[in-house]
Order: sequence, then C-alpha cells, then structure tokens
Amino acid sequence: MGYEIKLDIFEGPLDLLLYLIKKNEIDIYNIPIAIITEQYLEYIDVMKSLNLDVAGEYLVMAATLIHIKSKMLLPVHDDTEDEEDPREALARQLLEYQAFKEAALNLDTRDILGRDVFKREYDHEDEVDNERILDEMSVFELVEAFRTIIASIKSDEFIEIDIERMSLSDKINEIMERLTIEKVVTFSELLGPLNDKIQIIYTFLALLELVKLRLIEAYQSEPFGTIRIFLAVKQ
Amino acid sequence: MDNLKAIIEGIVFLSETPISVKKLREIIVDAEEQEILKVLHQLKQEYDERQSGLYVAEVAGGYQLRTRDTLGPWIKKFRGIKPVTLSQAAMETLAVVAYRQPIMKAEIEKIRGVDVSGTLKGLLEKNLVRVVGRKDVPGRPIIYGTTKKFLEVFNLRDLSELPTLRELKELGD
Amino acid sequence: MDNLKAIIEGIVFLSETPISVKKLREIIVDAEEQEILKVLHQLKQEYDERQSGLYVAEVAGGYQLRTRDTLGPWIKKFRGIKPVTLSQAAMETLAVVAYRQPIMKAEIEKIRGVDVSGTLKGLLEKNLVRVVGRKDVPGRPIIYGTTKKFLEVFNLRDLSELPTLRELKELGD
Repeated sequence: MGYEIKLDIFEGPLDLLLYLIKKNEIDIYNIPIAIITEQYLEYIDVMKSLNLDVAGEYLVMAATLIHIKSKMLLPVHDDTEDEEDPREALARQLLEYQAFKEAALNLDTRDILGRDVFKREYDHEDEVDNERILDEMSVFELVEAFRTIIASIKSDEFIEIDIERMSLSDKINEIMERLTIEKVVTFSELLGPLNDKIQIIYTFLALLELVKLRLIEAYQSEPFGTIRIFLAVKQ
Repeated sequence: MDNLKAIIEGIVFLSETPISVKKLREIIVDAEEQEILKVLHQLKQEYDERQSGLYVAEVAGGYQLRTRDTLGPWIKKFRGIKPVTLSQAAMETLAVVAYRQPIMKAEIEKIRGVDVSGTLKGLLEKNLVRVVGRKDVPGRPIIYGTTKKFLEVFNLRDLSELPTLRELKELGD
Repeated sequence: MDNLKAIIEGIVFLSETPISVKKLREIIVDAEEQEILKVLHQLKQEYDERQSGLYVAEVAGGYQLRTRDTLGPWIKKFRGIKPVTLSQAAMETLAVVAYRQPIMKAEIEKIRGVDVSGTLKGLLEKNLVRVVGRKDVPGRPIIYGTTKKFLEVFNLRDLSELPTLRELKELGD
C-alpha cells in the first residue's frame, strides 16, 4: 500500500480529513463523500493493522461519514429544497478547524520567548523555597497544591469538594463579616430582600453550620419571634 | 531630568517581567507618564537604529529588553539547552483558547475534534492558559482563557494584536 | 562576521556571571580572541559615549552588562516595589484554607502535617487569609477563612468558582 507511516502525525479525525481533501485536490464545499469515506476507512484499517491505538474520535467520524454517504444516496425530493446538504455541517467544521490550524502555525512563527528571543534570567538564590510572584499565579496552581497534600494522606477522610460546599463557605464568610461589624443581626435581616430560593437555603445552611461550629449563637425570645444572631465569642 | 533615559533603560534592563509605564511612573515620580512613554519609544528606536543585539520589546502591557531573534543560534549555543517547544496539538489547543476565550473544554474539543484533557493540562501547568471562572449554565463548567505569560512568550502587546482568524463566512458563497 | 558586535552584546547581556573572552570564543568559533576583545572594548566605549544607563563592566576576568551606579536610588526604589511572592509552603496552606474553610489552625496542621504558624502569619499579613471568628469552646480557637483579596488575586467571583478536585482529575494525570 502506498501509505507511509504518517498516521501518528494527524492531530485527529478532522486533521486526517483535511489531509485527504488536500491530497485529492478536492473542493471542501463539494466533498465527494464516497471517495473520502473509502480512503478514510482505509487509513483507519492501516492504523489498526499497525496496532496503533485508534482513538474513539476517529471511529465516531467514520460513522458520521458513513451516515452522510447514506443520506446522499437517498433520492432528493423537489419539495425539500430547503433541506441542508448533509455535507454542509462537516464542511463548516472542517473550515473552522482549518482556520485554527492556520492560527496555530501563525503563532508558531512569532518570536517566541525562550526559543527565538531571550530575556535575562535571574538567580533566585536569595529567595528561599521557590517563591512565586503572586499576580502570576493561577487558581490551577492552588488546586494542584491542594491535590498534592490530599494525595499524601489517607484520602478516605476527605469528602469531595463541590461547588455547593464552596457556596456555603461564601455565605459563612459573608455572615461572619457582617456580624463582626454589626455585632447583632436578625435572621430576617440576613435574608434581606432575597427572593432567590437557593440563596435563602444557603443562608440557612450557613447559619446551622456556624451554630454547630460554635462560632455564632442564635436567640429567640418567644416562639415565632425574632431570631437574633450574635458572635459566640466577642472579638 | 537629564538622565531620565538612562534611568528608564536601567529599570527596563533589570525588570524580570515586562514593566508598564504606570509602574515606571511609581519609581520615577518626577516624570509624567507621557514623558516616560516618549523616552521608551526613543530608546526602542535607538536600539533598532544602531543594530544592537538587543531590542526593547513591547509585550504584555509593558517593556522589556530582549535579544534579537537573529541571535537565536548563538544564544542557544551559549545557554546549551534545548528550548522547550509546544507540540502541534498543544499549539492548536492554545490557538483555540486564545481566539475563543473564555471557552469551555467541551467547546475546544468540538472544534479540534479530539479529547484535549492532556494538552489543556500541559498548558495550565506551563501557565499559558488559566481558569477564568465558570459559565452560568447548568453544571457550571469551568471556562479557560490565556494568561499574561502567554502574551509575554508569544510577543504580543495584547490579545487584539493576534492576527484575525481566517473568515469562515465564505462558506455561504 | 558583520553582526559580531550584536552577538557579543546579546551574550554579555544574558550572562548571569561575567563572561570571559575565551568563553565567548567557544561560542563564536569564527572569530579570533583578538577580534572579540576589540569588539568588547568598542561596545564598552559606545555605551559610555551615549551615556546609557548600562555599562560593560570588566570584572573577575570577564565582561557583563550592568546598570550604572548613578541609577542607584531608582534601582533601590524599583527593587522596593517588588511584587508579593508566595512560597510553596504558603501556597499549600492557602489551598487548605481555601478548600476547607472555615478552618482552625490545628486542622490545617493536621492536614499539612507541619506547623503552619509562620505561613499562616504571612498569609494574614498579605491579606489573603483572615480571622473569620472564634469558636465558643475551651481555648476559643480562631477560625480562618479567605479574603476578598484572595478572590481578586485568583480572579474568582466567589469561592464556588474554585475548580473542584474532580474537575482537575478530569484533565488527566
């Protein structure tokens, strides 16, 4: 077969399709789907015969191509003029991918720092422990740091952190901040003009959590009376 | 100030990251921002005119002295290290993030047609891409964007300096 | 070589320690030592003549680009406004506080396995962590949480925007 070992250089099914389109000198707006499908499947077979791991995405694309091919075989009815050419979505996807592929090549031709142009390096000997500049850090590094710690201890005592838990922390911070300033707040003041059900639930859960943590105290002078909230310990 | 140019040259030389006019102004309080900017451009021009091995790069909202690209081969020999390069896959993912930010992982994958977990993580670790926040849709997926370091590394003043993406509208023709 | 001067300037600029003529010769094999020395002195003279903020220092048997001592006061000021930095230890403590808040010092120490007094103090000073309140139990332990500045620095609208561990794992290892 006339295929060189070019398979691993494809960045995915779209890349392979673009290659076939170029090789066959085909108009991207008018892809002869039968030919392309055949060649595409041959490539997949070659990959498999070479025991290359054919990623699922390649197989999904194969199915898409076969689907388009079968649609093209159906007789066209005159009254379905508006119906989109089944190849159009694929052509659009290929064009978009091609534009980004070009953009990537374009980025690569820039004067890249550390490859084409250079700045002075600084020895940070005086700075112990690999200090990092604060405004250059991303939240990703924070999560990574946390993950490193978690990984080093028995993980079963840790519950998964989820968005809800963090929303609760937000609420807790908000309530504590308010109590530090105002000293006493009523329950209805805390809820304020909230009409967001989720916010009301979070406020209530945060209060329960704070009472449990013994960070706040709540008093009510009579049933259904005003609930007043204080800091458990004056600061 | 007669030695304003020398002071600015010295600070731009020492600064580890591109230094902004605003920051320079904080150090040289006697000069106006306008004046500082003028001197920076004068310096830039002078470095160019005398065909120095260095140039004043205008990147990521600041200024920095760098070696010219023509010196690349000698610098590589001097440093004795192979520069880290990005794979094509990483480059494509980076391009999609740069042009479409803020963007979700699923959207990048739709454009590239492949799973991008690995390349995205690599870009996060290299600090070229960052977590921008979450999208206000069910599931609140994480959205990504490029960093200041991306601008620094790719020699961009800001994102608007990116060349326009080839138009896709030709499809309708 | 027509750009010999530019190459030497670039290397002298990048060199962290004074670079010797011999070492330069090893990089630029096409030039004679004599020639390199001549260019170095030419460069030195040129930097002096145009009253640049930089000069070619001849020290410890080598050459290096440095800022002139007349810039001293400004350089000091520049170094003084050094950006705030975080050590890895501080980063880890911050991560624990962020994800486990509201949290006591003893709990942070249990998770990190080390004494965190120092890093916690640093984080409080940098206004990334704050005292949320005190627990009404014997000893009245202090409870810590993150600040608004923490959200600002990490570009988060609120804490729920922090990526979860599960989301990070999805990016692959």
